[in-house]
Formats: sequence, C-alpha cells, structure tokens
Amino acid sequence: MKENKRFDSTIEKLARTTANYTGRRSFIGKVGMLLAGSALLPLLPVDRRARLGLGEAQAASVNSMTRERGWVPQDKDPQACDYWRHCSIDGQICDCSGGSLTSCPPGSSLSPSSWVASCFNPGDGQTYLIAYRDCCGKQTATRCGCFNTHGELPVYRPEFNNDIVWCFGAENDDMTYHCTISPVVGKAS
Amino acid sequence: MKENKRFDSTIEKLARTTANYTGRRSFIGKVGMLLAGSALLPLLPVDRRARLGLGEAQAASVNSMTRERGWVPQDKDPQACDYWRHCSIDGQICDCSGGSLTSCPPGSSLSPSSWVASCFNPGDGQTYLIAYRDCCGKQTATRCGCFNTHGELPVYRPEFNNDIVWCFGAENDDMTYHCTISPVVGKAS
Amino acid sequence: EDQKAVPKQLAAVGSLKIDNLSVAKAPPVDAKRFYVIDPGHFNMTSQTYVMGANDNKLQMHGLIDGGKLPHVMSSPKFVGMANTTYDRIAHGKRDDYVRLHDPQTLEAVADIDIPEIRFLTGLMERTASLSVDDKYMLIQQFSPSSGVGLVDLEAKKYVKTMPVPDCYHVFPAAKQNFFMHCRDGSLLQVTYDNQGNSKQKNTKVFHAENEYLHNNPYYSNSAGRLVWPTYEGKIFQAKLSDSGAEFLKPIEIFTDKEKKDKWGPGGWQPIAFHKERNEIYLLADQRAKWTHKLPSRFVVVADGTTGKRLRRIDLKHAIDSIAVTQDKNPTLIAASIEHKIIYTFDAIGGKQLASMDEMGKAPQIIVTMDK
Amino acid sequence: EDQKAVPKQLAAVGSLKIDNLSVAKAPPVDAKRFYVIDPGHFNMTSQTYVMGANDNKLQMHGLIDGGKLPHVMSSPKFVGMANTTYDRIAHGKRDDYVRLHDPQTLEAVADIDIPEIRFLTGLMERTASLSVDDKYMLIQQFSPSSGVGLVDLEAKKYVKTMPVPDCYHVFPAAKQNFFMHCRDGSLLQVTYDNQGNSKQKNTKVFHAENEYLHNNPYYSNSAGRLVWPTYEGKIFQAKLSDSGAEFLKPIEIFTDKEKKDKWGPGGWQPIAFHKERNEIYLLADQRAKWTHKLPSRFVVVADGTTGKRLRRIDLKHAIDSIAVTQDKNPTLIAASIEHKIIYTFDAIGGKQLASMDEMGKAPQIIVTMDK
Repeated sequence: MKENKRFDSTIEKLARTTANYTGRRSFIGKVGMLLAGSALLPLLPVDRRARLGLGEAQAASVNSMTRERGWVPQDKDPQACDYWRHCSIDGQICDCSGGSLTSCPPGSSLSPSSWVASCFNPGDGQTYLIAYRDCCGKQTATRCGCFNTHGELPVYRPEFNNDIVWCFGAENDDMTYHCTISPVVGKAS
Repeated sequence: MKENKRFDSTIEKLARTTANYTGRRSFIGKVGMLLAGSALLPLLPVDRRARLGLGEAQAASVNSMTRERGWVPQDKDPQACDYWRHCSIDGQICDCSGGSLTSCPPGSSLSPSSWVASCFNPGDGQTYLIAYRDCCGKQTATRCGCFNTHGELPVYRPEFNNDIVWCFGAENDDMTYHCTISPVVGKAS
Repeated sequence: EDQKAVPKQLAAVGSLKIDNLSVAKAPPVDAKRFYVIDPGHFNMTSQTYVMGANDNKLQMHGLIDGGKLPHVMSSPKFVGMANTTYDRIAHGKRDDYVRLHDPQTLEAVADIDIPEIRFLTGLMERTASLSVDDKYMLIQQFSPSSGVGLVDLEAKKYVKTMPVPDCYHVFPAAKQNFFMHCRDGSLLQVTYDNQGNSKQKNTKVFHAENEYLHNNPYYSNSAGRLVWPTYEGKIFQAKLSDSGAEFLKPIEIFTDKEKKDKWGPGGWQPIAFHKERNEIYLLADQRAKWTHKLPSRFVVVADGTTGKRLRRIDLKHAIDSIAVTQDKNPTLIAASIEHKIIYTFDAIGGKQLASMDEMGKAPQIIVTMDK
Repeated sequence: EDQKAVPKQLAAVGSLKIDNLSVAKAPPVDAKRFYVIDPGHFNMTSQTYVMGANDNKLQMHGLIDGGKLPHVMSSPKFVGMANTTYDRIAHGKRDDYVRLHDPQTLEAVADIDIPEIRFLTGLMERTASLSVDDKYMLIQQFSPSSGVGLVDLEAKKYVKTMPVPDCYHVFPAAKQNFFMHCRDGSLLQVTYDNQGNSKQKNTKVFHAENEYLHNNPYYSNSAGRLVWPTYEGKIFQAKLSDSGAEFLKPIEIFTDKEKKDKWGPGGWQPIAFHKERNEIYLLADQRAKWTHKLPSRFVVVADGTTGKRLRRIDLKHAIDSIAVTQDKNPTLIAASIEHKIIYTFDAIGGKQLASMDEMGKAPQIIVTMDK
C-alpha cells in the first residue's frame, strides 16, 4: 500500500510538472502569461460533493464541526446554524437580517458567483443541492454567524475557499460581504 | 417646605427669565446674536467638586456606580477601573493600551482640554487632584473601558457632559476619542 | 395582505431557478415599523436595524450602514441619516453627508454633501431632525459656534448654517419653525425661510437650573408634543407650534414616598409617549443619585395630562432605551445594550411578546414612526 | 535601559507640571516585539496591537488603526500596512493605500496611494510582503486578473502591477526576487526590476494535489526558510534564495498511531518556526477531518531537519494562532479569537508566562520580528 501510494504521488507530480512545462513552451504558451498559467489547469469539479466522493456527501451534514461532537441538522429553525440548508455555510445567514433563505436583505446586492454543497434534510429524508450566494455592499451582518469548513480548500483553490470575500465585481461597487443565502437548486439523487 | 421650594424655584425662574430678556434687549444685545445669547448666561462652576459641594467631593470616589452597591478604590492595580486615580473617568484607561497613567499611547495626541476631580488614595490616606485628559486621533481603545456618571449633567451643560466627543481642535485633525490619562496635578488638602 | 401569521416555511421543496433569487423588499412602512441604532460604543462605523413589531413578534427587515455616531430620522417616505466619516480610519479628512434611504428597498435615494458641522455626541435622537413636512433636515452644530445646519432635501443641497445662541436639540414645528432648548431653561423658537434666514424668539424659562433634563426627550413632529423628564422624574411638557410654545402643567411621576425609596428614571432613552392614549412611559427603577444613565427594570405609565399613575410594567431585564408604537394596540419596545437584545411588550397588558438577540454591538436608540 | 522590570509605580505623589504630560513612545524594536492584527470579523475597520513579551510579561505598546482586512508587515525600521477603505462605509469608492508607521511613535511616516488591487480574504499574513531589504512592498492581486503590485517604499510611489499566473502568497528573496505558490503544486520564482518588469520561472511540483497546504505558512524573509504544513500535518520545507528553491525532505509530524487517534493541525495560523534552534512549532489537537481551521489546545515541537518530536506543549486553552520570537529564550505567543486573549508561554519549558485579555473583537494574526 505504502509503496503504491508513494508511486502514485510521484507519477502525479511528474504529470503535473510536464503539463506545466509543455504548456508554457507550447503554442498556447505564447498567447500570454495569464492564459498559459491557467489554460492547462485541470478542470475543476462543480461542487464539493464531486470531490468529497458521493459516499461522503451524506456525511457532510453530520460531520462534527467541533472537535468534540457531531452536529445533527434540524428542519425546525431556519435561523439556526444547524438548520439543514446551512450545512456548508461560512458566514452570516441572511434570513436573520431582513433577507430570507432565498433573497438578500433590502439594500444589498447579489454576488455573481456561488458555491454549491449538498445537504441532507432530516424532515423528508432527502438530500438537496444548495447554491450558496453572498449578498454584498453592506457591513457584515450582525446576526447568525456560522462557521463551517467542511470540504474547504486552501486559498490556492479559490473555488472552494471560504476566506475569500466573493463580492468581486458586484454591481455599483458593492464589494463587501454582508451575508449568505441558501437557495435549493435541485435534488441530489 | 413645599411652598418654600415652589417659592424658591419661582424666584429662580423669574430671575433667569429677566436675565435672559434684559440681556437680549440691552446694548450688548446689539453686538450680535452669538454674544447676546450667551454673554449674560449664568457662568459655570470650574469643576464638579464645586457643584457637588466639598462635602461630596470625597463621596465622588465612593459613590455607588451601580444600582446595587458602591465601589471601593484600591491602589494596587492601575489598570482596573476602581484604581483610585480613575475615580472620575468615563472612557478607556490609556495605561492599558500603550500609554501610561500620564502619557498618551504612541501615535495619538493630547487633547488641549482637561477636567479635574479629587480622588482619595487609600494607600497613603491622602486626597489628590487629578486632571483627566483625552488622547485623540485613533479609534476608541479596546481595553479597560470604565463608565462613571457621577455628577454628570445634560448636554445643554456641555462642560459637565460625558457624551460629547471632546477631541475638538486637537492637532492634525485628530478628532476621535482614543483613551484618557489621569495625571496627578496636586494635593487636595 | 400580510403573510406574517403563517409559521415560517420550513423546507421549500423543488427546483428553484436562479432568477428566482432576489433582493428582498421590506414591507411598506406601518405603525409597527421602527429603527434601532447601534453605534457600537463610539465605533467608526455603525449599523441601523430596520425592524417591525407586527403580530406580537419581531421582524428584522434589514440593516442600513452608517458612520460614526449617526443621526437617524424616520419619515413615511424615507429613512434620513446624517453621517460622519474620516478618510484615514479615525483621523484625516472628515466628511459629513446626509443620505436618504427608501424605506422598503433601503437603497440610498439621495446623497447630499454637507459641511463638517455635525455635533458628535453619544447618540442623541434629537440633535438633528427632519422638518415637519419632511422637506428639510436640521442638524445641530456645536463647535466652532452654535448653529443649526439647514439641508434642503428636495433640492438635495445644503443651504446654510443658521447661527443660534447656546441652545441644544431641534424640535421642528409647522411652517418652517423649530424650537431648541437653551441652557437658561427656556425654549428658543426659530423661524427660517428657504434661504436659511431666521427669526428667533425665546419662550419663558420653564424649568429651574437644578432640574436637569435628560438628553433624550420624547418629541412628536406631527403633534408638536414635547415630553421631557428630569433626572428626578419630574416631567415637563409643551405643545410646540408655529404660534409658539404652550407649556403644560409639570408632572411628578413619583410620590414622595417612592422618591424616598430611591425611585428615579434612568437609561439612555428613558421616555416614550402614546399620543392617542395620552400616556407617558418612563423607564425607572430604584437607584442611587447620579445613575441616571444606567439601565432600569421597570416602566411606569402615567396619564399625560393629570400625571395619574396608570400602571407599572415589570420588564424583568435591565433596559437602556424604550419606545412605544403609535397604533391602537401599542407595542412597547425595549433595548438592552449590554445583552444586545431587543424586547417587545404589550404596552397595555405589560406582557413580554417577543425578543431578538445578537443585535450587534450596542443597540442604543429606538426610533419609531410618528404618524 | 529599560524600566519594564520595575513594578508599576502605584501612587505617584506631588505636583505634575502640565508640560510633563506627554505622548508615550514605545520602546525600541527588539526580538520580543510583536504585532497582533484584529480584523474584527470582517469589520470595516481593524486594529493592530503593538506588543512586547519582555521579562516574561506582556506589554501593550499601542494601537495602529487599519481598514478592512489589512496586511501588516514588520521590519525593524517601520510597521508597513496595506489598507482598504470605502467612501460610503461598506460600498462606494474603494481606496487602497499603504502606510508606514514609525515603530516607536507609531505615527505614519509615509502614506502611499496604490490602485485598488488588494486581494481581500480572511487575514492571510503572506498575501502581501516587504522585500528582503525593506525597500519594496509586494501586494497580491486576485481579481480581475492574477498579479503582484509593486510599491517603491523609498520613492513612496506605486510602480506597477506585474502579471503572474494563477499563483498565491508572496515570499520575497534577495536581489529583487520573490516566490509564489501555484495551484499545480510548484513554486513560481519572479525576478523584478525597479520598473516592475519581471522574469518568471517555475520550480518542480513539490506536493500532490490532495496534500492541501494551509493558508498561513511560516516564512522568514531574512533566512528564506519556508515551512508549510498540510491539513494532515505533513510539513513541506524549502529554502528560497535568488538562486532558486531548495526543497527539504518533507516531515510527517504525527505517527500513524497518532493519526489514527485523530491528531492533526488546526487553527488560523497553525505554524511557527525558530530559526536558531531549528524547531518547528505546530498547533495541533485530536480532531475530526475538515476542522483544520478550528482552534487547538496543543503545540507539537519537532526538529526542523529530522522531524524528530522534541516536546509537546499543553496550552490549556483553545488557541487559533501561534508565533515564536526569534531570540535565545524564545517566547511562544498564542491568540484565542473567541476569548479575545493573548497568552505567552516559555517556548522551551512550556510554562504559561502571561496573558492579556480584552484584545478587541477577534485577535487573529500574530506577526513577530524576523531579524
């Protein structure tokens, strides 16, 4: 096993290095530094489930977010951090500050980008896809701050990083994080 | 007694109204609204001791600042609100944030004005005069906030009001309150 | 129609299309709408919570950002806000400006630059005010000289700073009048025109020097009713109109026995008034002298004319500020700065109705709808 | 001479002349000087505490104000700070600027305007950096395209944004070089000139894709030593210089048995390194997977070359960030965000030395002196 593992990772590194180098020397490399750097990157999974593996998807909602004990989602209080839809929220729940589960509070604006997670609803026993989105242009909301790092990756994998203020390019200069909404976008079956 | 009080206050109001009117109609009234409005106003006591009466001056340091119980000054921990020198502080103690009992934290600036109170030092049994001064030009310091409203008057008596941000006219636009120092300026004998 | 009576939807099911995501709108302004200002203990930025007290519950409609120690003024048409910021965090160039926000979208509908005149104090509701017809904003200046800044909200421009003598607070009355309270104990009536020229006149002296009036009186722009408690619990009242000030008989809220038992008002915003019911609400407790700003646990309700004690409400929490909605079933709103909680009570029955926690850093002033 | 060892004077007696009132100066920078950055949970303004750990105590020398999520960089000559503010509280015109503060008076000695390029993330120490000779500041840009902004601190002007591929963090090396870490697992070496023209070169890929590197590695500008833990506790190390990157043998901090007992690193700033003693300090605890940012209660110390376990320090508190001073008697500094307390420990003996509470809203990153 161990041998195998080391072998695997050596191969992987080799492959990535090669890709990198050929990439930069190739025709595409001439298009420009920017492209060359990113064009040949491995394409990225859509949502975290793909990376966690389906087996883990369920776990996402019961995995302990404290060192001591796991967390059991509930479907009674949408303004609590353990409400099932917030299974992967890192920030404030808009519903507590004048928005709802699916709309931004008045006066803030929707960020153009979102990140997706799948959450288990204990009420009907189904698992849904939630596309979290930031609402921007106001100071961080005061109520209902939640912190959940399940499946969160380092900053060099920005699409899965919690620390980035995702309010880039929102309209009318609204570039500060206010809160997050948790709309359901489909069933994860 | 009651009559007397009403009698007293009637007399007082009459006097103040008269002062007001004669003031505004007099020669000085012509100098300009500003002067006329304030020139004849009752002029005010220097420090709170004068108004509380000397008998109460001591009390200033033992008077209860909670509804329930009083507070006993100590001379051991200069960073606690009940340190004797802080007997009349309303704000943050600079000593906790890089200043000392007599100097502002680096990068802030001394406000030009001060207010004076007399505090009893339980260590040597003497009473001293303390001239509090604000340090300005930074956000309110985070540590050691104390709240004391003994002898505090409404905003229309600004010289004894705690709510005004006194950092007017400090140098280089430093117009925000950072913390307060408590230098001893003499003995109250 | 109003969907508030329905229990919160628990788990909307089905596919939601992205364009269904929206920015919420707060419901239209009604009598239960109110605002809570959180200056965060002299923080450089502040937050104002837009809230509602319908159906014996508490609704959070949204937040409005503000600068250091802002002034928030409510009108059915907009939420007015006077702000101060500095270009280098807490020093550097100071910028004062006025913003009007739509009461439903909370978006800024006007942003008017004004000179750097605002009087920065711990939050006081009445050191800036809208005019009675919501056409002007009046902002008190303290330094370098006493004055009141006039902002024309329709033309969206700053008109002028009108010099006034050493007076404080701004109470607007009809026909471009406003009143201020002067340190000699009288009110000053100021009549201004569109250019900011003013005529000024003093009323009689209505309180003695040692009757200290609290920093946050109750005043109704529409009714011109001023209700103003002293540190000891004596209530001075006046009806202000363009024709002058009519002072009512002062009321002693506490009996001599209660005073001996150390009853007295206290808190940051200790008084509220219900116009239709003519009831005075005073936040009070048994307290030592000079603790007039520390929180209290009771509200004493008295008749606004006779001063007769009607009832006493036990709030059961240490409360700093109170306000009362002006509708037929008034809600008493109470804020606890230390615990950062807003409570509502049935103003008549006295029962606690709802509460909301995590209200920022220091929820301090409650502004209700006047009309 | 240093008067800190003397117990605090308790009751100074006598007349103080007004001109003796002064503004304090912090003591000169020494190895025990450190900075704690408190972004206050994404607050619009932040505070940086200037502190010292001399004499086994904690000294608070003063505060420096900052904007949203600032970058703080320490040098013996100044405290560098890259700030972002908005002209309407949390929106409106964005302004990015760099300030250099004198380390003793804390006054701003330079204020340099830069374009609005800063990469706003939860605090990361290394997404901006001073050059090795303190002459330049390098600031990472993420959007609209990847780049590094070059600020000339001596000329007090912004030079240029240098385009770079999809790489993150800035690790400066001598002779106007710096390295970044790219998502493919390699480092990128960039050499720049005074005009901001750059030459770029990738190193080998040194870690696998599923070896996730933490957001806050340890890096020493002066020694070029990079120490970088993964989520699982594997430590990658490199020595960076103008001649390139020399990778050291990766170290597994935890034995297989410990891993089975769920030991793993965790916290916001989970790693520290003592150059002279060649010791790696890793903040760790028994934890579930994916809790790599939650606080831990232990620090594991290992040899920087062999990875041999030297000792384990029980911090007895839930700690988010650690750092170690670089002097002969190193102090381990630990920050608790939730309780807003800074603790210091004897880095060798492991005993707690001092603590200071009321550290603002969320003390999150500790910056120590490198030289």
